[in-house]
Amino acid sequence: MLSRLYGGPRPAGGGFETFSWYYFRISGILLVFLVIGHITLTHVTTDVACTTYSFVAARYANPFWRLYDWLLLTLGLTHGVNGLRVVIDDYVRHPQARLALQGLAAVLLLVFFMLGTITLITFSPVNAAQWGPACVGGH
Amino acid sequence: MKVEVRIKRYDPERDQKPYWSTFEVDVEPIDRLLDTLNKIKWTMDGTLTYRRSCAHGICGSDAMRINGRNRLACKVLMRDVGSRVTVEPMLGYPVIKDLVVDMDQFFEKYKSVKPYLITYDTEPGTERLQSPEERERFDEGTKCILCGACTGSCPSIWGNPDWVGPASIVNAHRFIFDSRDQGAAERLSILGRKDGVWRCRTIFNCTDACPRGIPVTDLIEQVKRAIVFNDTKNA
Amino acid sequence: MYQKFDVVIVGAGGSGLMAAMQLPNASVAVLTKVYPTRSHTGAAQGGVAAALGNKEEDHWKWHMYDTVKGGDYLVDQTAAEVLAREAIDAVYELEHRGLPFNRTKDGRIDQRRFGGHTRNFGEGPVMRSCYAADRTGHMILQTMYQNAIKNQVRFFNEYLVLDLLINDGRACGVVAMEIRSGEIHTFHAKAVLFATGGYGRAWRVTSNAFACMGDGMAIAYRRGIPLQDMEMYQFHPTGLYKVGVLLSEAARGEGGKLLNGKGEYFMERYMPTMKDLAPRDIVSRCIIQEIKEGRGVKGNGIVGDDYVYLDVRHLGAKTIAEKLPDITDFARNYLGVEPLTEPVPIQPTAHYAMGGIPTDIDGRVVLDADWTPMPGFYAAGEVACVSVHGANRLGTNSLVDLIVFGRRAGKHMAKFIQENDFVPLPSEPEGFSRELVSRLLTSTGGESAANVRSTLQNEMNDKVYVEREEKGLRTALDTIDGLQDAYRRIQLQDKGKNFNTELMEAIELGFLLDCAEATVHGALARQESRGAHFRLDYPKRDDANWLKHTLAYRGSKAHDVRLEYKDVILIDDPIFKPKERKY
Amino acid sequence: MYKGPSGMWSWLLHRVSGLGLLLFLFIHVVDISLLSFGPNVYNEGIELFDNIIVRFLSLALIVAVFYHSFNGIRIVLVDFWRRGVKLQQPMFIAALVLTIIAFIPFAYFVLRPALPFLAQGAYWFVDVNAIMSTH
Ligand SMILES: Cc1cc2nc3c(=O)[nH]c(=O)nc-3n(C[C@H](O)[C@H](O)[C@H](O)COP(=O)(O)OP(=O)(O)OC[C@H]3O[C@@H](n4cnc5c(N)ncnc54)[C@H](O)[C@@H]3O)c2cc1C
Ligand code: HEM
Ligand code: SF4
Ligand code: F3S
Ligand code: FES
Repeated sequence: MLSRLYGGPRPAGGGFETFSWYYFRISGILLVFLVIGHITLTHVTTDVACTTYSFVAARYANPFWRLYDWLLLTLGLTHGVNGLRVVIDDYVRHPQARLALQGLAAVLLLVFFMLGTITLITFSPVNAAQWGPACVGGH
Repeated sequence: MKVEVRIKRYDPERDQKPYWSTFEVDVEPIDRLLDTLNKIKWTMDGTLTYRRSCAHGICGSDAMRINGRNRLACKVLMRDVGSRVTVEPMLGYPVIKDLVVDMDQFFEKYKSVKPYLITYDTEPGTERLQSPEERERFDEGTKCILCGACTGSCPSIWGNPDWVGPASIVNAHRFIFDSRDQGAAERLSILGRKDGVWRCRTIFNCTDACPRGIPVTDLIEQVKRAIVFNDTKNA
Repeated sequence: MYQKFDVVIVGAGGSGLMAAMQLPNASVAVLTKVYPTRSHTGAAQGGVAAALGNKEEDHWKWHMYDTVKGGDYLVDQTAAEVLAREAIDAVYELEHRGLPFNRTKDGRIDQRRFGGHTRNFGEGPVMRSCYAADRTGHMILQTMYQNAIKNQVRFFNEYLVLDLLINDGRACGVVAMEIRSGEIHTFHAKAVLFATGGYGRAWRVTSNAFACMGDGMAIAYRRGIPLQDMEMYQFHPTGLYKVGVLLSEAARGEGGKLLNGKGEYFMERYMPTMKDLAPRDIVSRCIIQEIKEGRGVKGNGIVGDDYVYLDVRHLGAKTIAEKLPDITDFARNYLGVEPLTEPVPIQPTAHYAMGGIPTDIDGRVVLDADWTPMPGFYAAGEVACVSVHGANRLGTNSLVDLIVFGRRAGKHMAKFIQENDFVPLPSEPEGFSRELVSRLLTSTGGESAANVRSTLQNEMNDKVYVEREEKGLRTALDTIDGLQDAYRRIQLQDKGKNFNTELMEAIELGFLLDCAEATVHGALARQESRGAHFRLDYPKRDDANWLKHTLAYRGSKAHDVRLEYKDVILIDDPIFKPKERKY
Repeated sequence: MYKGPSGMWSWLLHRVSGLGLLLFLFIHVVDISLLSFGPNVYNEGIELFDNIIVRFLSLALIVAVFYHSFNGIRIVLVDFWRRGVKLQQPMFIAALVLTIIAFIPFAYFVLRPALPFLAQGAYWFVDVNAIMSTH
């Protein structure tokens, strides 16, 4: 049956759009867990006001959390910027403008990815005495 | 009963920009909206322009935006539209005049998905065999009358006129899943491109708009799966 | 603008597209006033007849017999033979081109019964109608259009053809108006095919599309070509009341019955054996009889008292939902009637022109009783009269006509353009058309086209309907004469060039008036009753005097049409000898 | 806009929430990068999040996350689950309901530190004199 259906020329590979569509779904499902985990951590188990330097430093002592956050960063950025690309494709008709905006999206992706990655890798906490308060604000 | 009909008008020959005309018409509750338009054209304003032919929902001429949704004017009854009805040309197509839109692009896209039987075998002396189940597999798509209501209802096309649109996919589906056809791979590769099926963001307006009750989004999703899994059997 | 093609085909319905398919190596232009897929062929529901014998034994000769008898012997029997014989191959061709027929369990094309189709020369019903659900015509149209795309046929969509160009007795092109720009174009060709469909819009209650305005017939008629058997116009018994939308014969095939205002299933009284499944002309007449004798339905809130019911309530929800979805849909949608619990109001609806432009079995248009062809001019489909339908067409035989004779005309044209060169265009080819358009655009006569049209439609519905008589027909003729005068005074509100549908409707109305005129003349002259033509004043068929075709030639006005007669072709076989038509 | 109960609102919300999340992600990467500048700079940055207005913005962020997640799952189901297409509407409603259900506890935790302040605000809303007298 299949050989009959595909008797003609074979498809020209999946193509980028196919990949993009697939990627949305896979990265999305992973993100569900990562993002919800992340906001639970920063809003429920700890109040935002207490996600201070000391909180981060304690957490990043364990490389697992660095990896966790890096995954969140990478998946979120690629997923989100890919979404931005699609939106630009949908609404910007002028070819040059579209190219420019998509270029900008690519640059944003690169810049934020680098910035985030560098921060995650290079972060090494200063002396614990200088970590500052456990929480900020008046609570 | 008396009805107020608001119609969006535009004649590029005379008008700078579109405007609204309002007509007070006396109608029967079981009149079709098409009858009402005819009444306006024949007795009130001869310049009102729209397409129509069969008058019973089979030729696909008179798809238009009626109270904000794409419908065939010949399938909408006056008793169902309320005492004020707003009629506009479909979105997503260039307007030629009043309710008449340019369908050339629509048909070009339709043609681009190779909507015809592709076979490489020699024809038998009598009919090709096909089981009733194989025939049933692609039945929905064969109902399409190419009215364009689905494509014009899709927000993706409002922003991006290059998108191939739901109607073309429905018609590609009709052949991709026909057991006699051998062109599935060609069509899937066309539909897998940038302006192919992936522009569909499962908005479902098309399914709401289709006057033939075709589950348009469902068929599109089947084509997506056929591409992703490179397989038409389990899609 | 001027363009040149080997072949110009006017009309993109089943017949036009089937012809286009036969010309792969020629330059072909298909002109159509609506997008091809909007053609009226798409409305056909029932099926297409061919003696494939997939379900039970069948033979093309049986099909031929049914066709001849169904047409009340006004059928050219050689043509009926071609129809029945070639239907088989034509249906296979459709299947090969992709038409999704319903299938039998063993994978062959499924077939079902239809009115008037019988086994062994009338012994009992036979399953001969090949079908694709309840949308066979739609599938034929779609399939043919798809193949036209595959073969890259050149379409000129939304071009309204206005005139046929003839030079030196040969057809050499057409003139058309591009609806979108109002521009006039000349198409020069070696061969021209008219496949423009019927003219059901001449009646108020009709199953036909707004586009069925008799364009092709009238254009030919204006150019001196006769129209044949125009008095033979079929009224389908089960049109939805007032709207005319067709409720397929399948309803009665499944057991639906006609009911009068007194609650009687009256067909049993008229046709004790076939009852509701008698041929269309007969059933329509019985309905009219009931209404005339005061047994129509009165004042139940809808309007008027000139209809009867189609009753399917006893079939049960399941059968109705599965087998008759369209009927339910139409009745609910257009009359607000629920067929499961209420009978559906119906009345005979103008449906099909048996007559038209006379042709031979190769689609060549013939000019007189001696079968003189006009070289280069062809016609096929409902616009043509090969005379396979005679005085009454059987259900499913029109689609066969389209594909068989569309195909033959295409093949003959392929040969013709090989053997012949272009003839030059006549001088001022666009003169007539330009004058037609500019007269309508500049007229200040104050007459409304809509008025003229509705007067014509009412008159035809009242006097040139299922039953006719001399007095009514004469009045109708006077009315048409008056309307033709009024037509010259028509004034338009829309004077623009861009997509002027008011102009288009007015031009079409002119065509319609011409077709109506020929119809009334033919009906007035034919002093007998045969098939769809029932004269109250001559209720008997009269083979001695009237076993012949009418040819109507246009005169200068409605009253002076010239009629000639042409013999019906009979073959030398006792089975096909005209005899009384009993079911 | 197209009228009628289709999937258009779900798509529009999905798009807007996705873009909103992306915007937030950009900001978030910047504020995290402040870590490299030592505790003081970073903590100053964090202080911003304690602001009452920003706390409400976080609520919007949380709604966006939940809606986008649940609707994202709905989209995936429509794509890969054959019955998904028929159930898209109930699933949309489900996504909305789940968003609200998941949102309530989060809203509580996010706003809890601000509760006294908020209570005061509510008070003030009811009775200006009451506030006057507490000062
Ligand atoms: C409701 C209904 C149901 C039917 N069911 C059946 C059935 O079950 N079985 C059966 O056998 N038959 C059936 N018939 C009859 C059959 O469908 C028609 O007779 C047949 O389809 C006519 O086809 P055609 O190709 O001749 O013309 P059409 O399909 O009518 O096409 C005419 C074409 O000509 C073009 N045209 C016309 N005038 C011009 C002009 N001036 N310039 C340019 N283009 C022009 C039009 O644009 C169109 O493309 C049914 C008919 C109706 C109304
Ligand atoms: C939390 C889990 C997430 C899931 C399940 C998810 C799922 C999805 C899916 C399936 C799509 C594709 C929509 C389509 O093709 O129609 C999508 C689009 C998108 N997502 Fe997410 N996503 C998630 C998180 C995020 C995050 C964190 C961001 C921001 C950084 C984001 C930004 C976007 C954007 C901008 C789009 C494009 C919107 C569009 O094209 O309409 N998503 N998401
Ligand atoms: S799928 Fe439905 S809405 Fe779309 S063109 Fe076909 S019939 Fe019209
Ligand atoms: S409306 Fe458009 S986005 Fe897809 S589901 Fe229909 S084509
Ligand atoms: S007029 Fe044919 S679909 Fe409405």
